[in-house]
Amino acid sequence: MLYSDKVMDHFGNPHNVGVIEDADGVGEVGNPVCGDMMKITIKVSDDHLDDIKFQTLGCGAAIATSSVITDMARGLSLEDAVKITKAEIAQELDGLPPAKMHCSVLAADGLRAAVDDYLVKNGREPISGGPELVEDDEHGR
Amino acid sequence: MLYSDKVMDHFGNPHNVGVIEDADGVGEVGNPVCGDMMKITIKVSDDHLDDIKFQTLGCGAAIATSSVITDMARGLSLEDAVKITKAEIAQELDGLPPAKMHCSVLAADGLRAAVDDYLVKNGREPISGGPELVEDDEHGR
Amino acid sequence: MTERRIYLDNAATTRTDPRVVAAMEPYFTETYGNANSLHAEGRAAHKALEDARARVASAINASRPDEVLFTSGGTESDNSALIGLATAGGRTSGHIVVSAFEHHAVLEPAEWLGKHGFDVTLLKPRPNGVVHADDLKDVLRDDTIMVSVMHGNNELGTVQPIAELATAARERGALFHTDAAQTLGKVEFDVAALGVDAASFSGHKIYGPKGTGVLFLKKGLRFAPYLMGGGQEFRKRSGTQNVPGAQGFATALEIMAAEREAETIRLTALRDRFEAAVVGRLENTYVNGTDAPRMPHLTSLIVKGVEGESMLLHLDAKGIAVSTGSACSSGSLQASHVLMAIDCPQEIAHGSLRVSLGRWTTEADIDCLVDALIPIVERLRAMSPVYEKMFGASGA
Amino acid sequence: MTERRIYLDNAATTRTDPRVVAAMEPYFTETYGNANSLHAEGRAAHKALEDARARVASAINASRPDEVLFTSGGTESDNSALIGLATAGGRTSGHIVVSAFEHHAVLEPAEWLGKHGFDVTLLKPRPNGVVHADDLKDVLRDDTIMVSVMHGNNELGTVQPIAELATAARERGALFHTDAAQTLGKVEFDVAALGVDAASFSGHKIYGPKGTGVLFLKKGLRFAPYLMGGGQEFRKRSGTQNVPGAQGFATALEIMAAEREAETIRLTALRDRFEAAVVGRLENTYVNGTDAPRMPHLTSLIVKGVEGESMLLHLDAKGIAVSTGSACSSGSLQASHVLMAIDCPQEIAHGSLRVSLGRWTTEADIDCLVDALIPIVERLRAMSPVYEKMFGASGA
Ligand SMILES: Cc1ncc(COP(=O)(O)O)c(C=O)c1O
Ligand SMILES: Cc1ncc(COP(=O)(O)O)c(C=O)c1O
Repeated sequence: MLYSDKVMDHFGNPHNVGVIEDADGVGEVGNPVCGDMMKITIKVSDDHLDDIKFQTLGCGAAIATSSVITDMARGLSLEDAVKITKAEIAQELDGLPPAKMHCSVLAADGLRAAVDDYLVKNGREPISGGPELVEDDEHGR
Repeated sequence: MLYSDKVMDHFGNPHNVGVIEDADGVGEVGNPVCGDMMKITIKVSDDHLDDIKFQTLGCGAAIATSSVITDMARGLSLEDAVKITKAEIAQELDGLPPAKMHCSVLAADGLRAAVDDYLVKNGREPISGGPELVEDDEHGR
Repeated sequence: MTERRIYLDNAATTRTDPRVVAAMEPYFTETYGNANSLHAEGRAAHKALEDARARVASAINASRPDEVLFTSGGTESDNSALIGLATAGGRTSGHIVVSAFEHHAVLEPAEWLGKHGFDVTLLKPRPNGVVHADDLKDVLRDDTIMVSVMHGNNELGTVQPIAELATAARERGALFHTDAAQTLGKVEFDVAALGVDAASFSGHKIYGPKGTGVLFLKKGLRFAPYLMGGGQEFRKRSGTQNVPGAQGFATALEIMAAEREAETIRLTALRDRFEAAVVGRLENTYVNGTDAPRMPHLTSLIVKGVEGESMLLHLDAKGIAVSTGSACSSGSLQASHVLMAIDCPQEIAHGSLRVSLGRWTTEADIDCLVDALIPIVERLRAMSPVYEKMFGASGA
Repeated sequence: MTERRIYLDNAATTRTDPRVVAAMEPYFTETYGNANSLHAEGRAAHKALEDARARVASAINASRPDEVLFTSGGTESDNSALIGLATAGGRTSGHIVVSAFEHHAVLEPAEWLGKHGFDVTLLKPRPNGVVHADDLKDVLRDDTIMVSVMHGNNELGTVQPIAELATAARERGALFHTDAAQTLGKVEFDVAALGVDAASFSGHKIYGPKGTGVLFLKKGLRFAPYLMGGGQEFRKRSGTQNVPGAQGFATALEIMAAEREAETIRLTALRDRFEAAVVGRLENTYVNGTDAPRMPHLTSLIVKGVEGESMLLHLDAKGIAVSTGSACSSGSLQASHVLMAIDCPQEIAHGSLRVSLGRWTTEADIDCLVDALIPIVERLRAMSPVYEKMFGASGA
């Protein structure tokens, strides 16, 4: 199982680590039992992502996908942000080992949760349609 | 499967090879289908083995056991000659690989057959008691 | 790799000792015959093979050289022992006990047997990482045919009381196998004193060549060969024998034996130095199995609130090689089955780090590791969304 | 062995080419990591392993590198192919065809399958030493799941029409495996052109290291791993990978491929020279398989009225290494199962001699062999009690 150089770059020097103290939306996904936990905080203005930060407990792929999704999402409209797929995240990282594809799902889910949180807090309908479905065959083994 | 130096000596320079033309007794044992054939010719005087020669088609052990039994038997009384066992032959050769123990039986049987042939030709009872029994577990595999 | 590296993953594999490489060399290009051939080249190879066999037999105190079978590694030895002993003589049923924290090379054949008529019990070790003989006695049955418990656990470093376990098995008429891939050469291994019927060893864990192993199999046991064919290794393991490999294995084992006493002292001191430093300087960190007998060279660390692979990758970037969980389970999502077997809670099991010292490890290496590890853990904890919430109470 | 020796038993095993030894060397002491480890040492080992895999895949024209699985030898590859393909997905019955002159590494697993629910047909080769596709078609059935016919026979040197046989199997929905341990690198082997689903190779037959092998397994086939454990080799073959061995195998194969055309010409000429001389000068002597496609380097001689081992031992004393029957069956009383399969009468089958030339064989070696062999045969025939009676009619 080998990580691409891009994964290793993001893992070694992750972008946008931290918590936005006065965040407009917060997404928390994952489960310590699985070893992967992610928290995304966003600043929204004019339905666009003005700022985005993450905290992640997890493996190299979990951290790298978290980092890369913050880069990908910054500046996007909420609508476009929730459309980021696990495949796009993996591609942006020059691929992920099959056993680690679930990490890109975690990142996408974290972002959706943060956007939905913002919308619901503001009395609007959530738009993410819930967590992305994971096909079984991408679960390693 | 390794042969002792003694086996290799007898195989490389077998003793008493040949056929006694005016033999008193002839023993032929073995079966070309098994790959082992042996012929022993003996000269008898005063119920002792005066001379003994062999011809053998067979493996290294077949030739070495043939050679060594002619050495062992020369000069013995007929009675003592037929008592030579496969174990004694193997011992005289510093041992034989388990898969080759049957060759020492062939040599002993050849000698018995020659003695019996002499006795029967002279109107006497055979004394060898027939071929030595081979236990199964000595048959290699 | 031109930079200076610190290799602390000797439980995964070891560097082949140059003395072992030298010992193998003549058997590639000079004494290269097939050990089953009758001619001089074959006899020379045969002699080298039997010489290696006798040396291994003597090192483990086997009663005869032909109790030592050369295999392709620990995995083949384990598979052969489990399936070969269970199915010998056409047997198709019976009760088998294996410990729950065995290597997969034992667990998977046990599972295979479970699917093919046998009844398999997974025996849990105690939370200190040791399989207790009383616990074994509780699960032994009249129809138990075989017990397999590893000697040294590859993740925890804990050593099982093999003599006691083997006695318990024997008293109930069951055969006893132990996977000693991790302990060979590091902890005394005497097949007679331990009373085992079969034991598995691997060459590449003892500074020997990869692709070599040994199965000790007590004389007179019924056994169904696992690799079938030409009938080599006394008809118990087919395949043209790897003569350089056998010589390499024997030499590697002899070096281990000659250096064992001194190495035990040296490595234990290094390990203790590491453990004291890291537990002293890092909160929420502990070592598994500290109240159990352990191999001298292996530390199984639990660092709460971080994930093992992240520590591993950061250490690697600093030139230090360690592992997390067992090497083979990298890539699987589940926490290590070994840590689960000793009831390590899942949320902290992911923070396991295995540090395994070796022949060339120095005190400076250990100090480097500690100095590298601490800021890495602090950084990872700082970027965790839950560290404060879950573990913050206990200090910092 | 200080005297000058002439090694003509290259079908039993070969001397490891010094170029292969050199290629392995860095992977013992420098790039020594476990190919499954995540750290730099592991990644370097992984890279070396995958490099070797890609080179082997390209040499046999596999469509993807992961169709190449590294094993411990021809025996393991054969066992794994037969049992792994037959029992995949829990299958417990079906019809299997193997040729009657396979190596025991195929015959024994076939026999095992026969005892475990499968129906096994032994297909006889024709007396010229070739398995005919028409004969295969005659025994194929609707429930035939697998056919295994070797590429080059190790005793006779005859080459089977694998493409035709594989087509016949495929047309009836059966998988096709071939044991190509003897032909690899000597006869073109292109898995795509031949249309095989699986193929077995052995390193030590191609001037590579002992204890190495490859199983080619077409992508997408159901397969039950034979060695079970850590899940290496794409979960198809467990056990820490032998990286130096894999590099050695790949290098050995590349050398074979690069030199194959020239070697084929050179070895065929030497072989023909030997056969012409020996058949010309020795009565009651013939070569098996002369009207069949043969490997360039192997002569299977039948010398009537003598026993093979005796010839072998006398030649050995003169410094020449050859074999009789297959190396492994030395020590068995039965005539070779291969010669029986081609209806060679038992009383002459014992007089078989296998001469297999190699990379370092010279014309002088061949002439030496002929000059040594003739007086040996004459002497042995002279001391046979039956030679004149059985064969004397034909001259002398
Ligand atoms: C305890 C244990 N058993 C078995 C094995 C497998 O040995 P090998 O890699 O030689 O097949 C290993 C190492 O991977 C091990 O640590
Ligand atoms: C045709 C054939 N198949 C299989 C084998 C077994 O290969 P290995 O000795 O590498 O296990 C051999 C050689 O012994 C062989 O000649």
